[in-house]
Amino acid sequence: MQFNFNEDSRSKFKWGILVLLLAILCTLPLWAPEYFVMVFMLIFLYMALGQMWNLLAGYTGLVSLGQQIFIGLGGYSLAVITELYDLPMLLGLFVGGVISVIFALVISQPIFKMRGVYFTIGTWIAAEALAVFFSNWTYVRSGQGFNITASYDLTTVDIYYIALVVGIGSVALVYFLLRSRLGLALMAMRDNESAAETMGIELYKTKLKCFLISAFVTGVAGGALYLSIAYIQPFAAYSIDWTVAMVFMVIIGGIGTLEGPIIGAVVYVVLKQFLYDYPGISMIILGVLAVAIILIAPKGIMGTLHDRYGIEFLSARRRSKDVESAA
Amino acid sequence: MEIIQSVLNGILLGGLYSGDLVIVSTFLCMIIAAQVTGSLLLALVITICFMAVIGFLLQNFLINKVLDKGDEPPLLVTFGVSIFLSNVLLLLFGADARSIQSPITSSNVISSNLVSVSAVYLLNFVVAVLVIGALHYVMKYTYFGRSIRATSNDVTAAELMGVNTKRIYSYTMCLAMASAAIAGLLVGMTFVFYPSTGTQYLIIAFGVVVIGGMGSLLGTLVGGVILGLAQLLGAYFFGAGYQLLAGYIVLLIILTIKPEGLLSTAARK
Amino acid sequence: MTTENTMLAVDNLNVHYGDFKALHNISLKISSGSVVSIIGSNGAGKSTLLNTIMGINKPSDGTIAFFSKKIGGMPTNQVVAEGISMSPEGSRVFEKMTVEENLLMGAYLKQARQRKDERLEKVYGLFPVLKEKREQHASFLSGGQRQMLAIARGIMTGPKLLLCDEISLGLAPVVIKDIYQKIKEINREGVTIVLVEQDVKRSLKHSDYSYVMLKGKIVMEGKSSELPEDEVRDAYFGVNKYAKY
Amino acid sequence: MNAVLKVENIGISFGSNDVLKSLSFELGENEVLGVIGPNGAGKTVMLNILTGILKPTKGSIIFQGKNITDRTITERCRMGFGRTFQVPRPFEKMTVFENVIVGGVYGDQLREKDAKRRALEVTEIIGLGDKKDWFAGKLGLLDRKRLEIARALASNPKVLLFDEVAGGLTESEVSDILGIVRMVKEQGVSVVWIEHVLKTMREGTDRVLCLAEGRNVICGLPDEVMESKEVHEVYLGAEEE
Repeated sequence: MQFNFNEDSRSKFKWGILVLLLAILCTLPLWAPEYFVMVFMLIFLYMALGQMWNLLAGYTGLVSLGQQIFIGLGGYSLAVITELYDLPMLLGLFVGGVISVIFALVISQPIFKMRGVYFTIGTWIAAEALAVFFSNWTYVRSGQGFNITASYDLTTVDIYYIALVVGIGSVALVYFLLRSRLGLALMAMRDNESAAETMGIELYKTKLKCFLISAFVTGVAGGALYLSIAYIQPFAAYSIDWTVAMVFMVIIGGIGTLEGPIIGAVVYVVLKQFLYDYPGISMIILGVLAVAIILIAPKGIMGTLHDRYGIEFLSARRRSKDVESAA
Repeated sequence: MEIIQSVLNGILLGGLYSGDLVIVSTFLCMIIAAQVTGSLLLALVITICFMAVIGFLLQNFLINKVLDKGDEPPLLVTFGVSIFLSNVLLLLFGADARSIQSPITSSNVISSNLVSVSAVYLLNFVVAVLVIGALHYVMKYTYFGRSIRATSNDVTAAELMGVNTKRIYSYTMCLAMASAAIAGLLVGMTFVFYPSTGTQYLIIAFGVVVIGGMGSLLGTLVGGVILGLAQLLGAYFFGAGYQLLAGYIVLLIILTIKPEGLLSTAARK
Repeated sequence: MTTENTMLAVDNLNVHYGDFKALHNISLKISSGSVVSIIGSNGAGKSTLLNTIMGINKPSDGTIAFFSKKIGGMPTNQVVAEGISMSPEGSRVFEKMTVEENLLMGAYLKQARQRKDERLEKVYGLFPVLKEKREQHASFLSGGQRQMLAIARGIMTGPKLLLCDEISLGLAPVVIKDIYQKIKEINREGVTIVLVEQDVKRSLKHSDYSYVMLKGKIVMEGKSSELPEDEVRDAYFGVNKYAKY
Repeated sequence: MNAVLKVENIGISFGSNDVLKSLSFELGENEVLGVIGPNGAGKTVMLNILTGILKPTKGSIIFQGKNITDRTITERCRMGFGRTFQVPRPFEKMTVFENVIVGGVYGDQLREKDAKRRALEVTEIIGLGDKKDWFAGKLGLLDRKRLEIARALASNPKVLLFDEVAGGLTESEVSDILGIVRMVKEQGVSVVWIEHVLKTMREGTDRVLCLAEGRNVICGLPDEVMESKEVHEVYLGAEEE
């Protein structure tokens, strides 16, 4: 069939582009200037953060303002593992993810009892409480914090590859999640929670799974971020600014879409780097941009493109013809 | 005896916690006082007017436009604007810690071996009671206040009474910002503050409202007292560093067991 | 009906909810001082019609004229200021406010504020039970008392036209009788009344003129005393010659 | 009659307001039971109790001999309850096909591969075959209603609960829906169908139950019920003294 042939060649073309893109990104440090590599490293890390916030807010309706909890836990795990115990840096990243999951599991009990805006504020308060607690906890050197010396041995390129794995990994993770059984439930919940529930989807379980997944990835990404920052201190690690960045990225890019956080991360990081010497101004522009986008295109860049033109780059669609040809 | 002191301070502190965007007002107030008027009282009046106008504009031209687009857009617009404002402040004044100086900040009203009450805390308490009293009067006995309550109760029914509800939202924001301005001055006189301190007060303000039950003015006062007490008792038993932590934990516990607030009307279904 | 004393004229009104066309070419006239009833089963579009007159729903096309002033699409608060008031379906009193505060909300508009004392006295005279309970929260009222409060609140705005949406819904017969008695008194004082009802007999009995609605259309109209009841019933259920709608 | 579903004396009150006072009925195997009643009779509340959104303050619901009064929404769905909503709630940013897969995967615990195959069949028989890759948000009202029924059917239900599926449709669309209901019945599914277009009820149901003020007024064959004095009184009002 002519139509099918076209579809096939189009999807081959798409995969070709993706592979090419991946190849460019993998070899980036070989030919691009270091500054460029550093910008892309940040884009990947922020992309991972955005994907995870989007997984919560965009699909399960859990609008969290406390994702910095996991960034802080990830960063501190890295610092403690490498500074206090002299263990390998990669173990630090992994432990950061695991501790984040454990902490997420513990606070999920009380925090899932809160609904809507109460959940939002509850997560934020939990993060602030952690900040205060860490600034008083002598084991983590209280307010003084750590110099993460492990990162001194790493070049930007090393961190770039870690970031690449985390960033591309997070996109792939969400993509395959959406293509899995769980993804079906996630998309259904995003579109209409009460209808999803009457179709037999267990809202609580699904939300918990996403909360734990996002805790893990955010924890690892947090550790990787602190590899590049190299100094951790409680009020910066547990600052709401992290989540504010995630919110901006996702809102600008398009909430509840796979591509939104990617676009958002590029816009956010590039704008911040471009106005690096004027940090206040970049935040002011971001504030204005966010408000403008909500007023003009409340569904963000991708959401609007999708609504108007049906555009999707990374499609997790289940197409009926796949079954027809298989049957 | 120190416990009595803690409790007393807690009660006084509690009166302070109300309103949001507090720090913006603090800065405005401070800068106007220092560079324009030289008088704190006049600066306060100017700040109140300015904040009220900002509140009106924000609600009327931004938030009202996205009200019918779901729960998240209004929240995010508010968010965007507050990021905008706090960064403008950061740009103008830098990230250094500041405090508002006036003769009242360092004196005590009562000084004895048993109990001492600082003048600032007493002032906080008096002003808080006055503001809450005034708000209570407005809400209960004026057409404006009743229309706010009616709108929050049933928007359509309020419209049927001839109320322009979107306008009411704007005026309500005005009122909220004006009280934030007052709180801002008190915060500035009581504590050292930075542009980023706003977060902390936002959380505390929210906590007070949650504990008190949404929309109940007496509740606001009670909520403030509970939080203030929690903080001071936390500081008393575990050391000064744990003051905020104790408050946050109490808030989280209350949110978990009773998300609608402690004093919310039992009639709510 | 003569056109001179027409108070409200609805002409070719259409209303959509998304894809769903709720009202089809509705035209009707309400003359000053009369009691007009709009009869129909639920889903017929009666409440939509009232809500559109009040500006809660927006018409897709057609006009609504009140004393020949076009009010279609006007915001609700302005419609109220023009002199139309509604007791909404399910009363919708302000539960967190006292009875008297509810009534004072009715006197919110400037022109109503000036005459608030006089009107308070009037509605307390009409509904003495509200005076008894004036300091209580509206959430403590019974269904019938809530309905009375909703009507009284509507009168506080000083309307020329009062729209009553299902004021007998879920009430005991004795209470309904009482409320209809009051409606008659209100009408006698010069307020024009529109009753929206599911109950055919009651509507015909208490009104001068009736419209019957079916699936968003007006399928029958006439003087209430002259409408044959079994034909109203056919129209109401959409059977026999009304099945085509 | 072999009852799939037995509702025994259920009642619910919100504060002091008894919305349902006492309601009992049985739904037979392969039966279409219509439920009518004026506004405020408690029809939608009844439906919400059956699907588990609301907990009744008294009474019990027996499904295939098991008491399910305390079961959650999801459990009931997996036991074989499907429903449609008064205002359709399709998953708008998913395709028709994907919408129906959700029914198979979560409502009937199928593997995704089997759910896809079933989704193909169901979209075909419900008449959405040529729109199966459309985004559900782009569908018109009739197709949205079709989709809701298809989604529910894909979960292999024993009982389907229809909340005004014919509301807001034109005459010819209503006859489409009637055809679908007949087809659903042929699949061996029992149906509880709330509707206020009485004529449709007369044509599409086996029995009709009339509710008023939170209790059952009369239950019987459609023609009997529609002609009965009780129903006329409920709708047209009793003779006033």
